[in-house]
Amino acid sequence: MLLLTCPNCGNRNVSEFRFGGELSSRPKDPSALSSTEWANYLYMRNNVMDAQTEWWHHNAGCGLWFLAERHTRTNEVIKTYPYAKRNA
Amino acid sequence: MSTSKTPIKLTPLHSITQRLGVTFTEEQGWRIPEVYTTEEDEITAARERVVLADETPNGKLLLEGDHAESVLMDALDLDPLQVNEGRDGIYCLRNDLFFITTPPGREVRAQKKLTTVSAASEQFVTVTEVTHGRAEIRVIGPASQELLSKVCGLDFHPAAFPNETAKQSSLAKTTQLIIRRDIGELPAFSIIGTQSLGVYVWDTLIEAGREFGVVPIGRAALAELIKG
Amino acid sequence: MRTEHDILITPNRLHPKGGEVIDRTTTIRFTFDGVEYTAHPGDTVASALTAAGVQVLSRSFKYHRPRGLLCCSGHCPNCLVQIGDEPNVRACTRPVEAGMEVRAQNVWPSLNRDLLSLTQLGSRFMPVGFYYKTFIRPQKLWPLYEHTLRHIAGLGEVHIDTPLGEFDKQYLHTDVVVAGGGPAGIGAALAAAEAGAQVLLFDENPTLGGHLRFTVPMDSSSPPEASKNLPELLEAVNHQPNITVFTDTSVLGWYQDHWLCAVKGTRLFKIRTKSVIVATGAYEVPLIFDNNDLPGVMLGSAVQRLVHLFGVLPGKQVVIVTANEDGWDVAADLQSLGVNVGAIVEERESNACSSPYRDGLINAGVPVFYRHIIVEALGSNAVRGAKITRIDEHGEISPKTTQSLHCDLIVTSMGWTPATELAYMAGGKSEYNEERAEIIPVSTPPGIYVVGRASGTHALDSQIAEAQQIGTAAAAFVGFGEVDGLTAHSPDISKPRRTSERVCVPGNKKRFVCYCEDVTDEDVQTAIAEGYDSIELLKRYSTISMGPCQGAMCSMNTIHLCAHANSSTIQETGTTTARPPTTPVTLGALAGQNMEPVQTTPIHQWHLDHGADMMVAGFWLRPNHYGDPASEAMGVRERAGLIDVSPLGKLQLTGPGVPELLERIYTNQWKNLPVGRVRYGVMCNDEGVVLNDGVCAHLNDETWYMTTTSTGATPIFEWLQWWLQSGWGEGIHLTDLTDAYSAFNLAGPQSRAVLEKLTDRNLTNKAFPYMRVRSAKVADVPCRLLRIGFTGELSYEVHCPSAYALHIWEALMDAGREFGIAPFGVEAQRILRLEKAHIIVGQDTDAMSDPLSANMAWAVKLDKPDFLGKPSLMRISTEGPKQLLVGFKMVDSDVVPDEGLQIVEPDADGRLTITGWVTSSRFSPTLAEAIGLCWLPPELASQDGAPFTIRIDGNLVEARVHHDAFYDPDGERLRM
Amino acid sequence: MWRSHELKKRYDVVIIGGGAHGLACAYYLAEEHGITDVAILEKSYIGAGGSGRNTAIVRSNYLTPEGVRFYDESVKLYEQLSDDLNFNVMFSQRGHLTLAHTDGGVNTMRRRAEVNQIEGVDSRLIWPDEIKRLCPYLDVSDHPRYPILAALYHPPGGIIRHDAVVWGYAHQADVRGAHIHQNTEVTGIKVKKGKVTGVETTRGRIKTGTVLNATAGWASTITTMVDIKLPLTTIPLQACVTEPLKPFLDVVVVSGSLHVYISQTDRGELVMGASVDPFSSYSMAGSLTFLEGIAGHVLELFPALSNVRILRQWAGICEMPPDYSPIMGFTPVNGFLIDVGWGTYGFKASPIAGKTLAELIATDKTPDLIAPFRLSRFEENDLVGEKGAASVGH
Repeated sequence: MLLLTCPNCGNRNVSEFRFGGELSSRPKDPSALSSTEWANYLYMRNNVMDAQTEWWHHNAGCGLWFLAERHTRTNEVIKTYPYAKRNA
Repeated sequence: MSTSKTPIKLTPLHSITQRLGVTFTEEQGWRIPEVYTTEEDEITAARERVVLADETPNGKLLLEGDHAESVLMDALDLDPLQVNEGRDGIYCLRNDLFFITTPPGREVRAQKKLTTVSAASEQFVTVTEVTHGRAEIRVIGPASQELLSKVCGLDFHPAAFPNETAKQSSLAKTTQLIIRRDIGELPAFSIIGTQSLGVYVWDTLIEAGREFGVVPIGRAALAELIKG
Repeated sequence: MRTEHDILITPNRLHPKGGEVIDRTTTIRFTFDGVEYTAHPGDTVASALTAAGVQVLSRSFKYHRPRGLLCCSGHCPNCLVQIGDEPNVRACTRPVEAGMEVRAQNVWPSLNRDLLSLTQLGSRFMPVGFYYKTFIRPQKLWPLYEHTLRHIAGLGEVHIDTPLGEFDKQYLHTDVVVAGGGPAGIGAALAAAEAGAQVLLFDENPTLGGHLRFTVPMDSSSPPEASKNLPELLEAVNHQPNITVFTDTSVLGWYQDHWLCAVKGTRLFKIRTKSVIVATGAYEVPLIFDNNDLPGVMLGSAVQRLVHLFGVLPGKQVVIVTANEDGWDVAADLQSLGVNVGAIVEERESNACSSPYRDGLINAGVPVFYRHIIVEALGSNAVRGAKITRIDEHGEISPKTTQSLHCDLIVTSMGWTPATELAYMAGGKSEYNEERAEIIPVSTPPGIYVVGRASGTHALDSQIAEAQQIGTAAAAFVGFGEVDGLTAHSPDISKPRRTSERVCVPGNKKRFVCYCEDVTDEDVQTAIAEGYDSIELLKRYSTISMGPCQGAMCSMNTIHLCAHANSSTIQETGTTTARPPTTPVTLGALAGQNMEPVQTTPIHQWHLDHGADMMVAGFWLRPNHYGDPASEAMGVRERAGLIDVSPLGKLQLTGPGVPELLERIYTNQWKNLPVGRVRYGVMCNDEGVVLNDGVCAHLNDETWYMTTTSTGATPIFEWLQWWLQSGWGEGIHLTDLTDAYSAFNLAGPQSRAVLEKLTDRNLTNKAFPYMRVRSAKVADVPCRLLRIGFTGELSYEVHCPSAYALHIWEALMDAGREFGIAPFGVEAQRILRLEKAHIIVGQDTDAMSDPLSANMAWAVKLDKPDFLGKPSLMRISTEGPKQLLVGFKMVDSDVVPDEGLQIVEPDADGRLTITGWVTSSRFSPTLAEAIGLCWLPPELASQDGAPFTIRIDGNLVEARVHHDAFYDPDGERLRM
Repeated sequence: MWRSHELKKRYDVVIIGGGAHGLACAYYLAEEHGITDVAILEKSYIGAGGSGRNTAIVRSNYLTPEGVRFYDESVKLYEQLSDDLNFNVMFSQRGHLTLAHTDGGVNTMRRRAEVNQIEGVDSRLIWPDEIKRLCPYLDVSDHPRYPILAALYHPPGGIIRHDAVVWGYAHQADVRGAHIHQNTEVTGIKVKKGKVTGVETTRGRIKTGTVLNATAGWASTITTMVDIKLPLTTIPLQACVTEPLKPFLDVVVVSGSLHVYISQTDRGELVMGASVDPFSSYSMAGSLTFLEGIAGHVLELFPALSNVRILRQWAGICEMPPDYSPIMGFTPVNGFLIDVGWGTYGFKASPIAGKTLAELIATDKTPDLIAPFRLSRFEENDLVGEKGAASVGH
């Protein structure tokens, strides 16, 4: 079972978390998008077989939503960090 | 125009303890079990095996906010260290969220103090009393770690889970706050989670603890244990 | 004085000797196929039966050939039996219990006279994969063929009344796990523990020691008494506090981040460790020759287990077929017990043999045949003899030199293959070591180590030396002490090779590669010739290694045959994927204690005590009704009713930023909602699909109190937490109060009268109008009152602190008695809300429904700058919905169409086109007619009274669109 | 059964993915349209992907009319496939039960039954007494947590020998001239002026004007080679098998809310699967969580199986589209076609997917049957209604 490091609680079994999908931020001004651009935001995914930045929620723990960088083929978690530190 | 019956607070485990034909008592407005079998047997079970105690009446507050720590310090005029070490029932769940537990009844005063201080601080801090929302089951005794390691994936070895620490994790497939607060030499863990799951968690712990001879204990035995 | 029946008079029981695991002082009885046998405590079913002279234990899967003990270590399928309710039990590892009922599997009429073995007569027509090439035509006969095939196949039985059994689990945390408690495993555990690491040592046998328990260790450097190591090793383990031993426990699998699973009887262990040392030894590899599956053909290690652990001798006249020192080892063992070793058939030249027992055996007159190999096992139900031939200079057998030897036991010791599945699951890589003729692990990921026979090291002194090094390395890896660079592992070339490259001896009868599936070497050639030439295709086509032994007995031989047939190297041929579990594990152990979370409201017991019929709603148990939902509904319409709605999601939002958040997550306006007001809101995702609905009350300046559906409570809490923590959380705090408040909906024309008896709060319309929230003391308890109406009557939702729930509920029931109050359940609530045409998210809507189509356009304010779902709802509003949710009545008002029925339009020739479906329908007791909600095309839904047809039991039944609420369309009763 | 060939420089059609879909398409191209200059490129052995890892269930009792019509054609093709391919694929139409444990679940089953009947597919709602007759080992008592209220009974549904479908199509495609290239991985796709011109592989370059992406799990990694993004998330799907038992389970049993699929093979093993993993990944390692979950749920339905032993677990990877329906046909890049998005329901569609895509390649027109599954539906916000049942109707 994958070990995920919650930025707040430390190493925990992945069964304590809920996967939030690859990072895709909501457009700042949705009304500026064409319907195709909006459909792409809603539905299209990179779905890489590589390192991917994604959301996780420590729902059985401290309730923190945070980001993780994980290699999707090996499940190796490179790092996890709070959303606030995404540009750090 | 109030009715004749004065309001009495019941814990979520009240119905299953009632079925065991237990003698009840009242403390701080709560009806709680005084004793299940005999005080001596319950104390022996706690000292030699493992017991469960319904401590739902303990007061519970949540303090939320980026500046919760500073408000907490001002309110309880403590120096910062103690706040993070979980002394005197204050546990840091997240840098913006503190859990404060008080003996039954003392939560009202604590909430007032915190509310007035946070208002004065002009910081945006929210104080919420959640005593009614949580069931609190305390697992006490030498076999408590082994019992809990049948239903929870955390490492309960003393080095990994020392006294006076709080961890939020999955227990019996439900979200629980687990606080280790030993009673003298006896390891003791408070399992605090949403009250509608109280009966389910209690029944699951009783079933998992059968091999260790787990029994419930009432107020009398618990008080005696705490006196030491 | 030992009485008659204390002395076991069974043909194969040896007189007592040291190292036995049986208690000869007591006798227990069990039955096998109805016949009673005796055993000693510690005997396995197989050892007891062998002691009594029973050789045939099962019948093979396809040809139903008689099968007897082969490996005696729980890896081959030959001793699978049914014990009571338990199918597929390995008799050679299951201890005997008094009164056990053991039965052979898949035989008819009996084990010894199994008529199904007649299938062998047609074996010419049943080559590998025959079922793909037969029974094709005529197609309609296939079900008949299949029925017979199914009833011939299968092994054990599942009895329909088997009790569920008691199972549980335990999490363990440690620094180092050692899988395998043989000399190498013990040595590594001791070294790691001495360095300070916490070690868990697992072994599948009842006691530690591995092969030391039953073999005189083959160690050319020191004389036989090297076996004294076992007591020393056990002593050291007992005195090492850092080691915890688990016997009778198999490590089933390695999973990501050193997460291991092990099983001991009915308990499953789930282990988080930092390092794993794989010391699981090796499987002895069977030789393939004519009739090699005959009962009485056994592996050398199997005979030594029977002799040393259980004092049982499986045969009196033995032929040893070997290519390594182990064969001579077994010969010396048996010779010392007075057994007549009829011959040693040694594949190698005499100068290649270095066994210390050779001279002793030859001096004792044991005939030795160098450069010889067995070509056939003679006998029909059990071994009666062996045919052997010379091996010529080209390594081929020369049939002219064939001679027969009389014997009742053929022991083969031709070599080993490392049992390293755990290391390969963890990402270990292997290579075929030409010199050792074994597939050996050459690289393992950090924290994974392999030691002992599992890494190709057979000599005891080398094993112990390696174990010391590896144990120290593992401890250093987890942080205890350091070790200078660990030399890359390579098997000890100085010690003699233990495995022959010869795996198959040609012949003219059947030679079995896979015992579980009855696959012969000819089948392998045929399959490869037909194009199934990769090791994976060969496995899937021939089903080799897909049976109970999962390749323990056949993988190595199959790789050799596959490489040979493709004339490629063993390395090029490769291996199939190693998968958990390493040994089969019961569903009960994997399931463990039943832990299915159930949520109950604080007054759950009251409901049960008052005859409530409970229903499952998400994780909650809720009263569906108290006997008669229709009269419960009428009670609310005419008098007053009380329903427990505690499962409602209840979220507290505080802070200056809340109004802006509500604007963004709801589809309607929230900024201007004054304190004391309550508003209904619909939440959508960015696709415009309805996620949830509920009310939100503005309690005081910066405190809001939001409700959601009961199944929506946790999902919406997590949904809001995400938006707050990903950018929209400025000045907002969110707390889940779902269980902090219990909620009771007091509904009906008399509800004000009932409530007035319990509170001083002014309940008049002026002071407390519809869609308002008030704090009030009710029966001396501080509560929140929300004047909202899902049922369409005057009603108050009383939210009280949960510990007071029973007090408040009973107070309301007592106060209401004079007005004829009665509790009502979810079913009555569904009737009442349907009479008002209120939708239920999740029943009337699904994962495609938007609010504009679901008759909630009034709640969607598209003029707001932005909110979740707006772009999609803008598009739907311009293009117009494809379907609309609308009320309907039946023309024949007594017909109530089931929910889920389809709305259809017949074309000219009667073909039906589906245009919509019924989401809700009930017979309304108040209106005395059937009412419902359904999806319809917009052009139909927009005309009040428009007719359409519902398909009910194949015929088309007329219904009409009905726009307004069925009951009190103007909502006057709500505002009484 | 199939020969190995040298990689030609040029093929009329290149199919990426040697599973049941790709091989079926090659077969129908030759059989029905005479197009035989076809290469099937498989990076491993044929059937190594989803085709060799699924729980081999065949059914057509879907929710939407377009879904039901599509899968029903597949069932009809399966019914004659042994004869067509002269290879017994052992299609066992033993009946398929989808259990409902809540009122919502019963309504959804009724919805599917009604749509099925209207579309001419044999499917009906049955109640606990008939469920018990069809499947005596099921626990139809009213234990609180997951009571079996009703079931959608679909007699034509059943199980099949999935590898045999792969080998049968491979053999017949090979006989008709298609070249099956195993151990040949596509590493790049050449596009000039919006049109496909060739593919690069580990064994050399091929010129072609038509490329079909018939991979499952890896579809996005192929489609990114032509700069197209898909609405797919790759996620593991696990399964396991028990030791062989005498026959006792004569129907396929599926539970919506318990996410369990279980059937007994002709050899007597129970093959069991569940819903997709809780998080996306390309790893096929498999987890203990899956084994624990499925064991608990299977015992909830079949309490008599607690002594039955699991022999082996494995995992494959699949792609879940937002509306639980495939994505087939044309893409913005001319000549680059897709047969992807098959989630947990791909194997049962192999024949009809192969047939309709062969027709599309041959005629350059989208057959009506698969029009609802076009890639452009996401831009046109015309998602398939199967999504409706999936998330709500458990």
